[in-house]
Amino acid sequence: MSEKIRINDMVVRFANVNGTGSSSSNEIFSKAVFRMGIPVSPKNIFPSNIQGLPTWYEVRISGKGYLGRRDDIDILVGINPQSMEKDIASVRSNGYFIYDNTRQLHDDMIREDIHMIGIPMMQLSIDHYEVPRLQQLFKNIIYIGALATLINLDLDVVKAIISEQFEKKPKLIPPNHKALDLGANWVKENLNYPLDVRLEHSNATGDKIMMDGNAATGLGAVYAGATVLSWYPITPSTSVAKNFETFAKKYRVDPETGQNNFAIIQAEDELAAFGMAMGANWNGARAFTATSGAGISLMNEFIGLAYFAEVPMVLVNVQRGGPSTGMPTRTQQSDLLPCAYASHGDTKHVLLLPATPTECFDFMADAFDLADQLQTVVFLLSDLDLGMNIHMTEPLSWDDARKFNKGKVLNKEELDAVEDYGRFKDVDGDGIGYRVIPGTHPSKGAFLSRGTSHDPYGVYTEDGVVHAGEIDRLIRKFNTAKELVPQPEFYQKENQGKHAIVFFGTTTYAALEAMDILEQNGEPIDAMRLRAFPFSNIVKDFIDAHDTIYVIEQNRDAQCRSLLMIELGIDPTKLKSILNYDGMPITADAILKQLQQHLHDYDGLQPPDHRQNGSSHSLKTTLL
Amino acid sequence: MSEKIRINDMVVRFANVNGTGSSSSNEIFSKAVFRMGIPVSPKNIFPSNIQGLPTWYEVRISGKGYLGRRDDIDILVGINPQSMEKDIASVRSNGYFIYDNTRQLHDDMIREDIHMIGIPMMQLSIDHYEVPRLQQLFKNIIYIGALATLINLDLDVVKAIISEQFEKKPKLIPPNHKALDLGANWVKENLNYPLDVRLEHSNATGDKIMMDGNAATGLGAVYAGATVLSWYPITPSTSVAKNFETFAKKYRVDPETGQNNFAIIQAEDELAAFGMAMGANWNGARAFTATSGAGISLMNEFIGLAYFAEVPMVLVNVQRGGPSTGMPTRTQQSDLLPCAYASHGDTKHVLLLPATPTECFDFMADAFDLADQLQTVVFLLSDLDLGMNIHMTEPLSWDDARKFNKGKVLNKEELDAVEDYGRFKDVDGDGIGYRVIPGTHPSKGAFLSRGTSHDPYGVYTEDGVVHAGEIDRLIRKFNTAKELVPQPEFYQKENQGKHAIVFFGTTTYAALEAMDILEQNGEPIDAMRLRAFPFSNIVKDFIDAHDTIYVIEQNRDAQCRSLLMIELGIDPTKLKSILNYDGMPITADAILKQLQQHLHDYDGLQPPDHRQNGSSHSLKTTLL
Amino acid sequence: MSYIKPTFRHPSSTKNEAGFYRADYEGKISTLCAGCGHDSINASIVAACYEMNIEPHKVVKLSGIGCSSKAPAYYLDNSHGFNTVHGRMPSVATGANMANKDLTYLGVSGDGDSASIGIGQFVHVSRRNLNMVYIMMNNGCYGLTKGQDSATADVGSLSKSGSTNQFSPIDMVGLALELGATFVARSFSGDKTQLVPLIKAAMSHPGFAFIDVISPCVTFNNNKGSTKSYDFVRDHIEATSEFDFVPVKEEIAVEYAAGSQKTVTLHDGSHIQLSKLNPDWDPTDRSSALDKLQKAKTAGEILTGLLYIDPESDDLHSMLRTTDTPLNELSQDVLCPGSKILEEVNAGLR
Amino acid sequence: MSYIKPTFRHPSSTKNEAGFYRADYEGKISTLCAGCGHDSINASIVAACYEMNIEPHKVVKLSGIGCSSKAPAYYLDNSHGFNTVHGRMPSVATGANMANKDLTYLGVSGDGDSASIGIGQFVHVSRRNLNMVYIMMNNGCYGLTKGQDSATADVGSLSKSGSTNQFSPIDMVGLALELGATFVARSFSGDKTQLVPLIKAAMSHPGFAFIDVISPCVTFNNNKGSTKSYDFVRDHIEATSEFDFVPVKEEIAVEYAAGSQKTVTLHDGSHIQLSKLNPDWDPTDRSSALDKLQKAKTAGEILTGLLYIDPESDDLHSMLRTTDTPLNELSQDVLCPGSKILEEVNAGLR
Ligand SMILES: Cc1ncc(C[n+]2csc(CCOP(=O)(O)OP(=O)(O)O)c2C)c(N)n1
Ligand SMILES: Cc1ncc(C[n+]2csc(CCOP(=O)(O)OP(=O)(O)O)c2C)c(N)n1
Ligand code: SF4
Ligand code: SF4
Ligand SMILES: [Mg+2]
Ligand SMILES: [Mg+2]
Repeated sequence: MSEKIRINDMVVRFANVNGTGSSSSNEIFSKAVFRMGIPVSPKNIFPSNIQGLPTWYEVRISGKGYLGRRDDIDILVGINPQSMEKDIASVRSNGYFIYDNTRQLHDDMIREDIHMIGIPMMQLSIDHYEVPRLQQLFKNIIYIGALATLINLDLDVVKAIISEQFEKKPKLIPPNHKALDLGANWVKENLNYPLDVRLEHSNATGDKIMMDGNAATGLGAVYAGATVLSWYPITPSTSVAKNFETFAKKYRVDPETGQNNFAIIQAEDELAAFGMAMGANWNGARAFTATSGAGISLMNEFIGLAYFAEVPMVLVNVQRGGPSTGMPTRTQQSDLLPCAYASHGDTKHVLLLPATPTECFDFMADAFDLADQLQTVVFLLSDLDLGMNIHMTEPLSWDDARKFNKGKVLNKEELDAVEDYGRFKDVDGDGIGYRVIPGTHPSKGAFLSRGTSHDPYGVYTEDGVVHAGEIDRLIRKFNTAKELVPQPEFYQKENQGKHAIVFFGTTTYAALEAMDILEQNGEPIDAMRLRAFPFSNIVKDFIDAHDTIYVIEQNRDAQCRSLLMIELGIDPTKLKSILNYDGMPITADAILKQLQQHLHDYDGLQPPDHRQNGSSHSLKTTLL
Repeated sequence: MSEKIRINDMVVRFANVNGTGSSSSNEIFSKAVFRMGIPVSPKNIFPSNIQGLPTWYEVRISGKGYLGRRDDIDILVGINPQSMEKDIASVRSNGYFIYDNTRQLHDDMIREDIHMIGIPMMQLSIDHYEVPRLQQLFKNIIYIGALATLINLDLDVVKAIISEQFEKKPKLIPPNHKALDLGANWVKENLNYPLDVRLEHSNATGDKIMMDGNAATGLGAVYAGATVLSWYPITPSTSVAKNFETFAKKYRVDPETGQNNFAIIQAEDELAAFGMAMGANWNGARAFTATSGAGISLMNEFIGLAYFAEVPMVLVNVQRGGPSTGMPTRTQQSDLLPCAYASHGDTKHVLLLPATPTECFDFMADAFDLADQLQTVVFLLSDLDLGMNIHMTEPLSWDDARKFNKGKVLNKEELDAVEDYGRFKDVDGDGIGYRVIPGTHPSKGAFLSRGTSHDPYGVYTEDGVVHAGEIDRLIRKFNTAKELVPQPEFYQKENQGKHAIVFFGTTTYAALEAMDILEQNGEPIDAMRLRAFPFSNIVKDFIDAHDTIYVIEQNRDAQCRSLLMIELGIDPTKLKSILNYDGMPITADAILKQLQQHLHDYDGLQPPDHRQNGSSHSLKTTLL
Repeated sequence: MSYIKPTFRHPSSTKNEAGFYRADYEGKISTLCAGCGHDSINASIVAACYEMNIEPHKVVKLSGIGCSSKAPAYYLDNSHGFNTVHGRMPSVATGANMANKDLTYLGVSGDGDSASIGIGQFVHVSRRNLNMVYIMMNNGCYGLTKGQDSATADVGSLSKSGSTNQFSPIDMVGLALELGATFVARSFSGDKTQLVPLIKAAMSHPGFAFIDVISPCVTFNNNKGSTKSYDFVRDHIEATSEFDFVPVKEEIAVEYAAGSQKTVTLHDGSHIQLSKLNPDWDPTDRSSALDKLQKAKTAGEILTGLLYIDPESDDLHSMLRTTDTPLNELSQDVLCPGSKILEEVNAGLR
Repeated sequence: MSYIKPTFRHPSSTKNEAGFYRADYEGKISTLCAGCGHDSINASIVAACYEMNIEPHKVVKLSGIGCSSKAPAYYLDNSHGFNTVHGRMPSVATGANMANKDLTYLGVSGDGDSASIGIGQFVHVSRRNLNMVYIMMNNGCYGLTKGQDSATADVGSLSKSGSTNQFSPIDMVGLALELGATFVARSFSGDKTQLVPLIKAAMSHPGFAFIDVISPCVTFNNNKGSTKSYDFVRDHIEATSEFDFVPVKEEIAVEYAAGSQKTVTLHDGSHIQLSKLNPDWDPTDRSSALDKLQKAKTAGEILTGLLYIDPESDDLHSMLRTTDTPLNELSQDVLCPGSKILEEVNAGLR
């Protein structure tokens, strides 16, 4: 039952009950690993519930810098009796199960092929703290202390983090430090340590930061000059709004007057949230909303209005598991197609597809420029994994020389110089007309925005040919968008073979790891990361340059593959799917496995059977 | 300026002001032509307005039975000064412009290459009727009388129709007959008649009927046993609800108690309309809603719920011109993709695509069976042209031996016999579980329907693999649907060539006419009419059997073509588009012209330039 | 037949204090039915803006969808406007107002637009006390979709489709009062003497100002008529089951003194009973307003006038403490924290 | 930590008149926070149904989305239910009810679900007088999304995110009264002596019966606490800016006599003032109810009890004159006019 020592390469999973304060201590653990210079990638797997249900916190630690999930769990810290049986089963052979032995473990639970490590966590807490609710809180710190000792996590680093966290409540620091020591000391006194899987200080994190995507998105909006946010609470997008509020209160309150250089409205629903942000954008401010799941469906009517009335609009969609209310606390990329063509009638929208919190920041700032330039709805398509988990990511940067690009807006003087102003006249041939902000000019440039058919002057028409001309112009504008949006990223100097993988957003980590493994196996594969829709010619060229494209995405219906067919006219038989839609971020393993299957028996039409992560998932083969 | 005599082959267009009572008299005209045994196809081209704006009523009369539009107008009855200039311009060379010369026509208006026929319509009316509002009403009948004489429309037939129409208000008959005679006699006394384009009694209408699609849809729902209708007014679907109400009041009131065997609720909006109908279906009644345009967008959240909670639901979408509020009184087929994949997350829905009022009736009845069998949302995708215009169509028929197919529903006894009931257990391998209607059994079979993830028993789960298994089952169910839905229609005994056209719904008339012309030219083309989504293997086989497929549809984005690619994996380069989206029904001419263009210079990706009807439409070439 | 309908162009060509002619406040020629109450309201809006000396381009016009919501096209052609979607005007108005607190926001809506699909936004915009004028052109029916009952239609009224309305009407004035709206009034479309000052007062009110304006629909109003010739037309319509004939009618104008009552005969011969608040009515007492309203209802009267105003009204901007400069005018310097701050942020995340 | 929480299984094992044990009315083990007011209401629902001798399968449970809307899982396991989407329960209830008038429709919702996103459906279901019980579990916040203010939150209350609510709360009881609802009541989650009879009365009422139940959220209630240890926890939460710790709390139970008042201390030490209607209160007078409500509000009291009932209430089915047989039981014979009629229809269309 012993194996060779593994350094900075493990998956630790905490199994807790939600509402017991565990996720903050588990996050301290992740941060401490990061502070040791070791790349780390935590995933908070929480229920759609406030208290009492199982919740997990999974931490991938990888000296090589792999930030995707990995399936085999090395260490499971199992605090939750409800899920314990499953938790124990989920540990890899020879792995470690750490539990609270304040109450004895039932014999049935014992697995011979793993290490079962009992620590009297609750007992220690009861012995040292009086108030029951504090006993519970500190138990969470106690197990961190114990684990730290077991895997060589630097306790001083953990303590420093706690001190920083409670900087403004210093009286909380000593009891927390004490709890850490309680756990650490108990291990030192009672167990062999460190384990075979363990940590070592490293410098593999560079100048990277740890941040969640929703915080980065909220901050990006502040940097982009957004002044109006209207929103309605929904997981997992709520924290975009919360973060915008936090940052705005920090950086946008007039120091002299104490007045706010921003306005945030919690709307009565998502329809109103969209309407408000759209109204503000229409009136020349920068405004946005953020939503998820059902919120997108509810906004469909308004999305069509913004599209056809050509109002700039930024809409953050932090995707969760669908369909319907679905898995609200799990991740998916299943709103691609519904967002690309949201609303009835013929519509097409711009989607930005960030893969890291840094890109959330950058793309959010870009989104406002693009919305203003293109006078249309720009979606930032994030997801729960990206938005709510903290990620090791490039530091944020801002070029102070950068100027907000407000697109084609005429001021009074410019308007005076225009002969025959028409809101939708395509004078530049790019499909984009000139806006005038209300209040600009006493006698020129006013128009009545509308969702009904209009001519190039914005005047109501029932002339179908004029209408068709206007919606043709919208296609022209969409073509303009192709070159303005973030272009794809490539990972090879030049194309190396006939096969390639295509991915976007949060499948990136696992895709990069899979590529690395393939490369190590002497089978390097070309790769392209999509960063926006519509797709530019570069995307088409890359696909044309390969015989087979494996599109990796986290939805059932291969939505990105559909978009590639529809918009670029790619032959479907050339586009093969690697899918995952069990709500958990995809693993490199799952990618490699499906790739393997494809190479053997793929019919080109329907995705292959194995569409979820994990070897232990005995999903029965479905007859697609 | 004279040409050879043309019998039973003309396009007559009436140009009126809306709110003046013209459309009822124009409809009388159409019906009279039909009664003469001549195929006729009227289109009411009305504004989104109640009074005072231009409205047209265009009647295609074709002894050959062509029911599509044709562009060259032979006779224009121009009653509307607002549109007169355009109206005169729209008449084909050598055609006829008939106008009210009570006020003299301006010299500018006169076209030398057409016949300008002035008739003192208003003067005749003023001379014979006292009350101003009646003068206006009878003017409409006067011009029908005049026109009848000019083209040999049988005046007795017209009179008979009027007598029937006013059967319950007999005092209205004589003044209307008198008005007819006034017009007819004035022509007889003052003009040469008949014109070179004229009518002759025929027997080309067989046992056909004249009916609008929305009436047929409403009646279909009555026949299918729908008992609950919840709806919200919106053009052009409003008359589906109105007709259901009319028919239900006729056929569904208990003769003894006077009580209603139905319930109709005008909801507060489309969200509520959907929710009500869904709730009724969930509770074992047959229920539906009907909407258009924005209504579909607003229902997106609920559509996803019905999909994932697997509640039978019938949703009629009478499509209008999009995007947004768009052209609410014009026709398009631009909700195909938005309906097929409505709602966030991965969803797929069943669409029925009727082409005639008869099919509206049949498919509406089928829709309820399919919804119950498949336990999902079934869309009836009609459009304004089909729904609101009267069409010459096959008589309606109903097999009295037909039994409502309520799908898999367990009653108390069946439930007692089931060992381990689970709402979503796929015991038959077709992806469809067994429903239990509330109230069935005191202790078995109850479940809590939900939009959140659930296991096969309907119990809430956050296990992603279970969730993935359930949404895989939904794909299995969707595959089951393929063979249950109406199958495509073919027009050739066997395939004749490498090219084929594919169409559906209201492009059918024009497509058939185009085929006829091609056949006459010795270039017959294969054809398939799609009647439902998802597409069955028959659809794929037909496409596979041809090199090039021309997909004819009335939207900008070639939505049906997209569905064919996505669902059948057809190579996009093989699918070429013939499009029209100016809000008017497509013409055979437009189809032939685009076909011609394709044969020359089509790149396979984007639709060709000429995407609207009509040679006079000088739409500037867009840079797609 | 609106194209022969006289426009509102007033003979007077006097400039107002802001330097504008009355014509500068007018819009496109109306395409509403001749005699439609909504057009009378449009005229009052023009008059009020002219008299208020508002610069036309400092007004933002908003609406939803309906005959009433087409109105913004028919006044203030030099103002920007947004004809939004059905029932959602308030949210767009809210956002627009947030972007620029210095303009005047004038929303119009119908009773279908406000009391059915839009009731949620109505409730919440009034709760937020958004600084805007909200005129509901109330005809008890859905004009544009051809006469269905709206939620403000009276019990037992017969819509043109022949079915009797069974549901008790929503009194939007009562609702606004219950919701804490800070300016609540009612008037009649044809009563310009009352309506113009009300609109002016509403525009001056620093918060949400709601005016319910009874505005007869000449085409689809909900009561059986009585005049002979009208019956003939109705017979015609019933027989053809086409509502495609709209006889040309005249605007209904009324004038009556404060404190008095007035019976108004609608186009189809039916009557409504208007009752104007006394000149000495104290409009700052919400519960007496509710009470008075209740009593008028019981008496079958439609109470008109300014029922309630909160003189201390705090609008949404003051609740949110937004800066005095319109948000859409703030410069990048003020808005963007810049790269140095970002370095600090990064540092905090390591 | 609900899995160790006792269920509602009552020691009594007496059958009721319908032949069911109390346990037959229970549901799955609750996953709400320990001490959540919603669970107290669930217990009252179980009690009421048991005492009413309702057959469990003759009840349909409905809800929207929220902690409160999860409740149907925790009672009446032998009843069908529909956990719909956020704010749209009333429409689904309306349809279900139309399909089968013979079942009892019991809807629960939250204040977010009802007063924000769902206010439109609330207004209209009450206007239609749908025969259903509508219980709003009112905690003044959005529990499930972690404590944002709802539209019923009191002015000035501090939500856990730290911002002060500026908007005046919507009083759903006042609104329902203004809208003409036919049964309007309010209670407190922990007051079973009052709540159980109210639920029973509501179930007996042949129309829309609304009960606003104040139901403290132990986790995100909106007031600053005072007990020492609680402060410590709050500090902890503020510092980590994670609301992931929910101390286990006890249900708040209260009992007080009709006509009396009661101060209730919430979990965080803050207080609310309940005031129970007198036993001789006449609940058939809508305007005195409105008046009484207004006065209690001014006095800072939360009025509880059955404020108003219309004993002559006509529900939607009677307004629509639907047949006595549930629509979902009508046979094809009755529903389908058959081929002969169709021939007549065809004939009329030639
Ligand atoms: C989402 C949506 N549903 C339905 C419609 C159709 N529609 C247009 S106007 C209208 C009702 C208008 O009634 P009201 O607001 O009272 O205005 P009025 O025409 O009576 O002035 C409706 C239902 C629409 N445009 N959008
Ligand atoms: C359309 C939509 N928007 C937002 C959400 C997210 N959401 C879930 S519950 C909830 C609020 C619940 O508040 P309330 O109804 O008061 O219930 P409570 O949890 O307080 O009992 C929200 C906003 C959702 N599920 N659906
Ligand atoms: S239909 Fe009625 S509301 Fe609409 S314009 Fe005509 S009169 Fe006015
Ligand atoms: S968060 Fe509040 S409302 Fe939700 S279960 Fe917990 S205590 Fe109840
Ligand atoms: Mg109206
Ligand atoms: Mg709540």
